[in-house]
Amino acid sequence: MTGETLIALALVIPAATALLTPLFARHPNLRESVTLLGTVLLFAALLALLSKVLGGARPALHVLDVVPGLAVAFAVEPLGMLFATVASGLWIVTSLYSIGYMRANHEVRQTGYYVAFAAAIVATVGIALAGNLFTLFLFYEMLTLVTYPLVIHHRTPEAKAAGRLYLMMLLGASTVLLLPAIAWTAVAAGTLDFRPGGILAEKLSPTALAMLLALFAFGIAKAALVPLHFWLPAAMVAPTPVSALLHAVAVVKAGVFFVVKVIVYVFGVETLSTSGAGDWLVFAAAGSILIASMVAMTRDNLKARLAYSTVSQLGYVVLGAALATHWGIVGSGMQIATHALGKITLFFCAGAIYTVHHKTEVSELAGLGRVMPVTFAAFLVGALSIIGLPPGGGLWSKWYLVLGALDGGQIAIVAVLMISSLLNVAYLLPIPLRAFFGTAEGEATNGRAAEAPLPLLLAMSATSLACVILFFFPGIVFNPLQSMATQ
Amino acid sequence: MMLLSMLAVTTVGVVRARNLFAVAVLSGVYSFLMASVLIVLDAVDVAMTEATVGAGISMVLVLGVLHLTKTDEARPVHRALLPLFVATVTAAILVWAVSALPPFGIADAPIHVAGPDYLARSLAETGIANVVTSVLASYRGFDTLGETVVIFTAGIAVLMLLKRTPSGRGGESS
Amino acid sequence: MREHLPALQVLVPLFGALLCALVRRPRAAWLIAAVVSWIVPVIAVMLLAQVLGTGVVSYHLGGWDPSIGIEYRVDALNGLILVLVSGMAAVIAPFARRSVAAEVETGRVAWFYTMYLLALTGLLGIAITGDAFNAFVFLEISSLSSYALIALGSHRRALVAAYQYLVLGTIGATFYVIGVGLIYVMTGTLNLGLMAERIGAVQSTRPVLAALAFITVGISLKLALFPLHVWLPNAYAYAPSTATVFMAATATKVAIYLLVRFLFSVFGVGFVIADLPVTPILTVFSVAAIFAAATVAVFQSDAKRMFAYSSVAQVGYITLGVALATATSLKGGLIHIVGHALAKGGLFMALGAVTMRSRAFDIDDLCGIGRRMPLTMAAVVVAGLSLIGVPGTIGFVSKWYLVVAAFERGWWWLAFLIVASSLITVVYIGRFVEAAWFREPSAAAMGATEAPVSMLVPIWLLAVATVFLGLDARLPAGIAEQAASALGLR
Amino acid sequence: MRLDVILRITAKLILPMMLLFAVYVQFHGDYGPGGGFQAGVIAGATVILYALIYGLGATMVVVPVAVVEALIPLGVLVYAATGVMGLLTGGNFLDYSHLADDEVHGQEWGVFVVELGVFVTVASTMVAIFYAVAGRGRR
Amino acid sequence: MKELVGNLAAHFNQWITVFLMVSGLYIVIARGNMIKKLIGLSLFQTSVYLLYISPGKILGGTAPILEDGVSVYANPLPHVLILTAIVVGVATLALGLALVVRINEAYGTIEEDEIFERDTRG
Repeated sequence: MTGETLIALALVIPAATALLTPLFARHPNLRESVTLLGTVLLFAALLALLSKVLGGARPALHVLDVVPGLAVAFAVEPLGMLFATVASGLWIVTSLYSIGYMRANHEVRQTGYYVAFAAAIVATVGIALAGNLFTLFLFYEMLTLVTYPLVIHHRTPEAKAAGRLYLMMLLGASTVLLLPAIAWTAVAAGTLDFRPGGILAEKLSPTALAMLLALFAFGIAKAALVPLHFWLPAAMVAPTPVSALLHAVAVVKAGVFFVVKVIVYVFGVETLSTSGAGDWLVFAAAGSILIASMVAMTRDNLKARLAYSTVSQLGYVVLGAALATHWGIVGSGMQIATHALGKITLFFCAGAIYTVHHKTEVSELAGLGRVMPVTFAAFLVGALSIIGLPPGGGLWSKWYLVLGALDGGQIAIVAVLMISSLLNVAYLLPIPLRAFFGTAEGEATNGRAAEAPLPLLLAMSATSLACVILFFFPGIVFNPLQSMATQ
Repeated sequence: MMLLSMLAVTTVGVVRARNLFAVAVLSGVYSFLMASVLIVLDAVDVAMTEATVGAGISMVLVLGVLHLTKTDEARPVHRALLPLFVATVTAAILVWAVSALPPFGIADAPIHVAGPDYLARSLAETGIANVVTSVLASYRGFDTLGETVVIFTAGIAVLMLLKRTPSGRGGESS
Repeated sequence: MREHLPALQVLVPLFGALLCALVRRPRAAWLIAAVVSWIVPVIAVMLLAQVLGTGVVSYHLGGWDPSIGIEYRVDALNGLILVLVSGMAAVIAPFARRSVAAEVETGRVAWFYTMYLLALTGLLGIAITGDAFNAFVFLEISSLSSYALIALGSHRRALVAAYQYLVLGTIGATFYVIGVGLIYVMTGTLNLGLMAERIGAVQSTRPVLAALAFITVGISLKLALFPLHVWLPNAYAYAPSTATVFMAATATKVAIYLLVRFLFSVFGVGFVIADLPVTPILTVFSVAAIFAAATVAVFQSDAKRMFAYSSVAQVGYITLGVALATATSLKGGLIHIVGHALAKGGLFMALGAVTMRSRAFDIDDLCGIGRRMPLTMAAVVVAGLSLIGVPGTIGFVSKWYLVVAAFERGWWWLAFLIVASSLITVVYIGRFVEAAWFREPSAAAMGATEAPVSMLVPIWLLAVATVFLGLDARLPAGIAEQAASALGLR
Repeated sequence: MRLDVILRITAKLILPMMLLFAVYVQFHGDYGPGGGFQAGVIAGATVILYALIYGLGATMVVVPVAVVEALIPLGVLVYAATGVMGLLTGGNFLDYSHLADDEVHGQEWGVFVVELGVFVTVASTMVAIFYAVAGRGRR
Repeated sequence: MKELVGNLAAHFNQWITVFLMVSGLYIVIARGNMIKKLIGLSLFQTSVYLLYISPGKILGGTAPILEDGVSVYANPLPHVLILTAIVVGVATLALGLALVVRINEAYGTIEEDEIFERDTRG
């Protein structure tokens, strides 16, 4: 199959899933099997595409021109390919997990849930493979809109409040800051296409570049750069699988991916490093990392703590890109992948704990580890990976980020990375440790089934395993990124 | 000039009078004066129409409606500053503009020189001596069609508003 | 027959109106209106094709030369408007049958369609004519019929709304006539083309400048440019749904066309934009309209009023496109004319369907209506997204051009104002959508059932059109491009 | 009562003359001031006067409502149809030149018919409005 | 000052025209009585007639009805336009008055202030 067809398939398959699911609303088993089929097919298609890309091919697909200058077009490059593959791979796992979770918790509106989920994947793939700013923006907004119903899934007042915040922050930032940024780019560069080496070279003064970068960095609120991060903790009211895939992987990664993409293919690493227009962003990201980590320590609600940890981890990605050095880019690319695997594991565990024991607060977990060992083992692995300790793949992304910082001569940043790793240790490790060795005040198990249902266990062990694999074979992620960054 | 001044006076009367009957009658007077002014200006057709319409139809209509409603105007409660302002601004612009128009009655104003030469061609092309009629019905016949449609519109509109239709009358609901 | 298309464009609806007035049976009247509404767009499209193919089409009524008679003149600009107006009429026709039957008492239905067709005649006449005074006559035809249509609303406020519109509309029309008169006295012609030729000689004389002022103000009254919009909200809110849909989708657009025609063709871009401060003035009013009206819309409790105020705001975007007076900005303006006609038409149709099914107007009474009328409300969501300007809808395309035009001029602050304003749109659209979809159904909503097919089809036609044109706007953009270059904009 | 009699008799004398005058204004429009519109107004006024004197009922017998309301569009129809005739006889819309064998007479004919159309619409509209208002009055 | 007087002489009727127009406009905006408003409106429209007709006049000319021995006529075009304008004016007036009748029936008044206040009371 040609690259064009594969790209088309990668968009059509999840779309078809979204459209077919409602037809089987009456028969849950059929409905879920449709979803699973879609996930697997998509993953296969993306793997096929990945193999082409690793083979050096750069497939592209031009769909249509809205008007001259605004084209819906796709162009595959390693970073996006990586992002798409990770997302779709995790979609399989998450769907598996969802089935167990939604049924165990007797959630309402399951059909709508699966439809919106598939639609979100369409948007994510679109973002990952977009060939120009307009296409990327198109799917970026689509992602916001289709995930809104998932956020307000429970229709409770706080869910609606969170939903409103979610919409207003994401749409608001993207229309008020991002759209002008894109228009400005169009006027300045005369094109919106992503080109290796960027399209803005010699087009704008350093100050203008810095301003434009600011518009992008804050306009892409999905990147949750402090202070535009409030929507993320709020979005945690959604069912856990949603938090897991969308708000630990798809949505937020779409944000940081957008930032990296803009820095690499619109500004161009050269232009940015020579003009020094990215320096301020380095420090903004560093600040974001530290602040979010500190807030995370103060949160007792497990999902909230994980959310803030996400915010800080996203900071790494932006930071790496903002450094505008070879290793920085590689590091942030790897961070996207490793953090995705690590964080989704953690959310799976959180969901499992809630499903079985209806516990949501960290303080309630003491002693629970002895009841559900598998869950907390997985949690431990995920945590280690995120902190950047063996045997977690996170180690490598941190490593390359440090290299990037050193290349950029930013000693201060190296220090920041160290400190924040310590903070990570401080707010993540206690959870499994107390679970294993702490003593439960009162009865921890409330006498019910000890370990999580099978689908959940499968899901979390799969992802945690992936973390370990990435530790031993980082090349899977490293090589494509290396090839991209050396362009 | 005399007539024009009288026109002005009548207008003041219209503005000031509070009894609507008086206002109606005054506006009738106004129309007659206007008509005579128009005659002086050689616009006989217009004068005739203005007389029949302004002093005829309009007044009848107003009086008829007054018969259905009340006849005294209440004192406006709110201050009339904004209207005064709007009126003065409009007046200023207009005076500023018209005082630069070609002087009254000269033969070489643009509309006579550059304007269409109906007078020369009317008889030859339409055989109609009253040029107003020929322009009205032929040269700019489409305007007049539009004008007739306007009457038609107004007529149906008024019927629609005022005619009592016992709803669901057999012939119409069918 | 082909060479008579311009005349037929206006005659077909006119004869339709006459027939409606003669046969007084509601069903027959609707049939006539429908047939007419389906013929006119065909004519319009043929005309536009002719224009795009072989250039400007000129038709001499009565066979008299434009200098002494009346001329019909179609170019890319009003060709587009003709297609839009007649196309909307065609879409509205099927919707009208049930809606009018439900809202207008049987004895008056035939007259309703007479008025409706007369309004259509008037608007088409304004759009197609090349004669300043003829434009006034047809302006009055459309206005008088609109007043009557509004007055047919079920609530007594409809009468007052109609009266206010009548007074203001007449003032506007009279202002327009004064302006035209001044130009006529200075140039000795009423033909727009000849005016354009001769006005250069006298363009800086006081009467002509005053004429510009009077015409602009007069038309602004008709197109409801803030703060001359006071008549519009009540008129839209209390008129019968079909009338609201038609006016919202077409009336203001035609007025805007007339303004563009005078500013750019008659007075000329060089004069108006280069020598006079038209751009800043019009920009200020447009931006004021966008923000003020949108903000007011947020606080409306009546759904129809809310969208009426939104119309005032949306008109602001269009006039903004006119004000900036670059090829890009005018493209944005013209595409927004199309986009807004589609979106607002769809929204008001949906509201009309809701009114028919639930008899409710208040947003609070419409809670949970989405459960009962899912298809209708889904269309509302789509149209709403287009109003907001979400990428993938035509609303985005026009906004994009406006923002780009602002940047091209270096007015980055204006670009930010434009995008910021769409946030207010998010608020009131979101408010309505959330009420309709995510709240517990109210009593009125529970009683409602899904709209009939005859309404769903037109509603969805428009909704789909907003998305389709949002993904492929090359056709309108191309026509707008031609129009802009024909007007001498760069 | 006697007043009433006098009124009726004078009316008997005046009304025909008014109609006559209307007709004169109508046809003399080509050579002197006047035309369809003015004539229509006078004719309409005649009917209204008749109604004022002999009562609405009697008038509605002479000039039935249905007829009046039908005449309003008919007048316009006459006008527009004349235009279409021009279109069918090979000219443009409203081009009367080909209505008769030579152009000038064609124009004269066209103008004549068109003015007739105006007359009909104007007169009938006035009467119709009067009927409507009067019908409103008697409640 | 002198040229002002000269101007006044040359444009006297236009100045009057302006006065009529503006007073008509003033009535429309300032007054609350709906019938009075309409009368003002027709005043406003009527005054426009002069604006059109006056420039058409040529001193020493006659009405544009062709006859032998006369060479100077007034310009007929403005007359035609104004004939149309008059008709439009009366049509508007009729429609407006019809509305007023209905409003009077619905509200029992034709004073705008009272109507608004009755509406706000519901």
